[in-house]
Amino acid sequence: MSPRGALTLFTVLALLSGCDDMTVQPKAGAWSPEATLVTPPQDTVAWGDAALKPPPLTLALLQRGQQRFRIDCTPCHSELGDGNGMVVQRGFPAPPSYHIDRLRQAPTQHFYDVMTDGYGAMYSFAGRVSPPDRWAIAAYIRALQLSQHPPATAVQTSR
Amino acid sequence: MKTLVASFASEARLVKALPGLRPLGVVETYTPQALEDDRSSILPLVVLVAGLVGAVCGFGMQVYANMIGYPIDIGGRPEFSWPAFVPIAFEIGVLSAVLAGFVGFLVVNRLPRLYDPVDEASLMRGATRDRWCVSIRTEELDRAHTLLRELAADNVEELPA
Amino acid sequence: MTPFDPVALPGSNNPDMTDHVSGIALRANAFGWWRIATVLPAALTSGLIGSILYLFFAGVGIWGIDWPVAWGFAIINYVWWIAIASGGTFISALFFLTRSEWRNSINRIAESMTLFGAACAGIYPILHLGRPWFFYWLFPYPNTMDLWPQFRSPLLWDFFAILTYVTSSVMFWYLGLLPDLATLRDRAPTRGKQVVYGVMALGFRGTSSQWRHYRVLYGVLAAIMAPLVCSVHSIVGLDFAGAATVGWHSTMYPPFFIFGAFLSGFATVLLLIIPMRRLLRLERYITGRHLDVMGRLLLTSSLFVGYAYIMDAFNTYYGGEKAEITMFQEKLFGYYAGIYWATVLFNVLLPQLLWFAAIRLNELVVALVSIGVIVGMWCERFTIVVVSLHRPRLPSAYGLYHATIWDWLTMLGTVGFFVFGILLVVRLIPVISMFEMREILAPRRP
Amino acid sequence: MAAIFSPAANLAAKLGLIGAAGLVLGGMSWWWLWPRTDYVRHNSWFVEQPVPFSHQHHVAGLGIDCRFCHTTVETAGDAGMPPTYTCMTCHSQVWTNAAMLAPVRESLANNTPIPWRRVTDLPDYVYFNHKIHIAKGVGCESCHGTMQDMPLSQKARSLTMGFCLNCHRDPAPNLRPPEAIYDTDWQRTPDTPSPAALAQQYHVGGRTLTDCSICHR
Repeated sequence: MSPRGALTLFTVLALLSGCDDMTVQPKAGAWSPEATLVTPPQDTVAWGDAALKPPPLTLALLQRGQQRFRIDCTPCHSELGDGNGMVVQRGFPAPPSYHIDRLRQAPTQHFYDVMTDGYGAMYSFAGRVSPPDRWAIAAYIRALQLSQHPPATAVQTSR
Repeated sequence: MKTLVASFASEARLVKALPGLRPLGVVETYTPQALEDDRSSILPLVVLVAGLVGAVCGFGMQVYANMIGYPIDIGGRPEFSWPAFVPIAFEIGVLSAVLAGFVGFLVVNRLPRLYDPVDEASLMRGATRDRWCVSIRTEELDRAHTLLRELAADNVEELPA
Repeated sequence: MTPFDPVALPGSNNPDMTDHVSGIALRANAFGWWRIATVLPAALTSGLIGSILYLFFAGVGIWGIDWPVAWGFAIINYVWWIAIASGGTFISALFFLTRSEWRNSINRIAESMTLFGAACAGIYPILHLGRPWFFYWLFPYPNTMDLWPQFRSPLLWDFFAILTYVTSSVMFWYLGLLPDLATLRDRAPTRGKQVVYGVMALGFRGTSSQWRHYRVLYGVLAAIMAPLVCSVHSIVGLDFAGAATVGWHSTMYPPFFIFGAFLSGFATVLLLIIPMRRLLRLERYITGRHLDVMGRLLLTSSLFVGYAYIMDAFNTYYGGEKAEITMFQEKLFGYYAGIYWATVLFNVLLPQLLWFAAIRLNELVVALVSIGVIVGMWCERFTIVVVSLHRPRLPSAYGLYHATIWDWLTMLGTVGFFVFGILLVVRLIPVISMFEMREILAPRRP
Repeated sequence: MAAIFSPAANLAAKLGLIGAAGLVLGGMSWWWLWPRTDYVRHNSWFVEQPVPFSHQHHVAGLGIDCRFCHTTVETAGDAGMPPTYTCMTCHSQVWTNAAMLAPVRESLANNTPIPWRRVTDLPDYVYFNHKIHIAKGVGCESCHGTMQDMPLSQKARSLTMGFCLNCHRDPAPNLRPPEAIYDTDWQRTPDTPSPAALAQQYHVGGRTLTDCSICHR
């Protein structure tokens, strides 16, 4: 190899080696295919996903429920819970309003189960909403129902 | 205006001839060795100032880096750990001094000057070996020739105008 | 040939000297011996390029370094070369300041040695970085990381020291070359050489103003170079002394390293001038006086180094720290003891021959002693780096170091590169500083 | 014998020197500027995606909260890339025949993830945790820009180390009240607590934020 050729090769290799700058390393990121393709074994529940007993009703629980409701539920159910959210206005089949008798009389567990398993056109939210948050949202739905249909005694008291 | 180039066989003769030649016009010497010269040079001052400025800037840079730019605890040392800043300040000072000296040398001598009219004289080729040359830019050509002959110049060459 | 020779033999004169020295550089064809001598260095330099390429491709794992000895050949050779380089500046700058006339005929060699020694040295720390292509991170430039180099570390001081030293050496060397380049320009036989040397001479014509500024500047730069070279090698010593490693953490290191620089630098200059004065017919200008002076200097610096070795042992046992003593015993009697004793033999005992004037003037023996010293200095660096690291404070971390073929290729490659560079200097520029020799040959007398 | 050089050589030498100086200065400016350009940092680059997802439509148009899709942003280091299942929550009913969404339907049918390409990517030697930034009051917009205005996602900030350090050295001006973290239109109002008050409320600040090991672990 001529000296000039060697110099060229040297320069090219030196410059090329600069490309290997460790910004990309052979390790699995949170969403590399190896990580996302892991499916949980049968009959197992992800950590923290086990069914819970309903927690005691507190103001903090309701506030948490309101926050999560506005994230995960309002696109369809709307902030009022009347089933006329933005996505429904764009063509998604309207869910029933929370303020119908069937749902007012349904046990709280019903809302929890719908979030866990889905219902009708509604997909399961088990992967997005953790069990404690499901209870919080369920509690908030109860509060929504109450807000649209207050018992006469409560109205009087507040006066 | 004409330019003459004359060469002398020794330093002594050239030095002896110079006072007589100076009244003729612009006189410049070209010698293989430095002539005795009592005039001073500005370069030591340039080197000193550049060195001091470089050292102060180098020190300032380190102080800035460690106290303002990115103060970070290294082995519990204080942010203003000035003794550790001295070596680099010294090195930067020396670097600027040397570079300033070299650049200053080029500037004060208007170098690089690859071509100069005196190069046309073939006598000049010896000026870097053993000839002690002098160039005289003068109106009084004849007097210069006579004077050079009197002063025992080895060769005299007249530059084409 | 006697120690009382003048620095240029009687009968020398300026025109002859100029013709002879510039004639070497301006030869149309290289000497036969030159062509033969370049073959091996050129091959070794190719080996160096090859091993560097492979290093870039494969990483520093191809070397023998590992825990606990993470500083292997790269650092050994770096310190070895920079010491050799420093020796040249001592001769060209320090002895310029002392107005030692003998220095005028060998300072060009010494400075060229400095240049190529420093170039060889500078390669190593960069290769030693895990990712050499990021070496510029050592430089404080306005980067997008908002980061600064670690200014409190001797290793960074070293970067600045080497940067300054290499730049200043090039400047000093080139400035010293200007009048000689002008001579070559005016004496060049071919148009090509006239143009090349003419451009390099920048238009230096020896006018009164040029000479006036030139002499002043040369003196000032010499006065700067002398402390600079001391700072450079002290900082190299601090690279070691700054670490809390057994055997390194000593205030003696900076002067100890400077002693070593004297020793190896003088030895290398001797090794270069002895064959050169014969091959280039320079006996007239490099005389018995030079050999005698250099021999004395070599002997003196060897005594300095010997003193450092004794102090090293004394401090260890007087200090009484267990880890230090363990490491030192290992140095004397352990796995690498042979290298330590070679150090003592080559650096301290062998140069004692130079007490005798007859030996100082025997070129063959002096050359052999010089080679011994150069090898001995390498052994000293090996002992410092490897022996200290292979016996750290924790016995669980003990380990050995062995160089690989790539270590050796790189090391021999830099030796080849160095010799190649010196041969190029011999071929292309005056090996003797002609304008400074004129001062000796025609002293300025009233 | 004539001179070696012609008078033009002097001009050539001067031009050469000026050229060399210009080259050095130009090189230095280039070195300073080049890494800061949007081109090098890939700022405002549109990345070709399997599906041309519009944050503008989903966030600004429909008012969907960031956390509807990026579910783990409050609880984990990574913000969480939504699985196809999340897309199909709506698109099982809406735009069911759109050709644009074919890869989404395929993905669900074949149980293979959609190969989204990273837009906001940090080097692998940087440790970044969304959870702590959210918990300490840093809004999404600070690093991701105005996602609600992007019909196609693009990188909005340089994300150089200098960018990170700029905030880590003085985080207070970039902090928001908890309720404003996901607010895409949030502006500081007179009622907003001062930066210093927010920093105190979140217990943020101090030299440790610029320790090497905060980001390189």
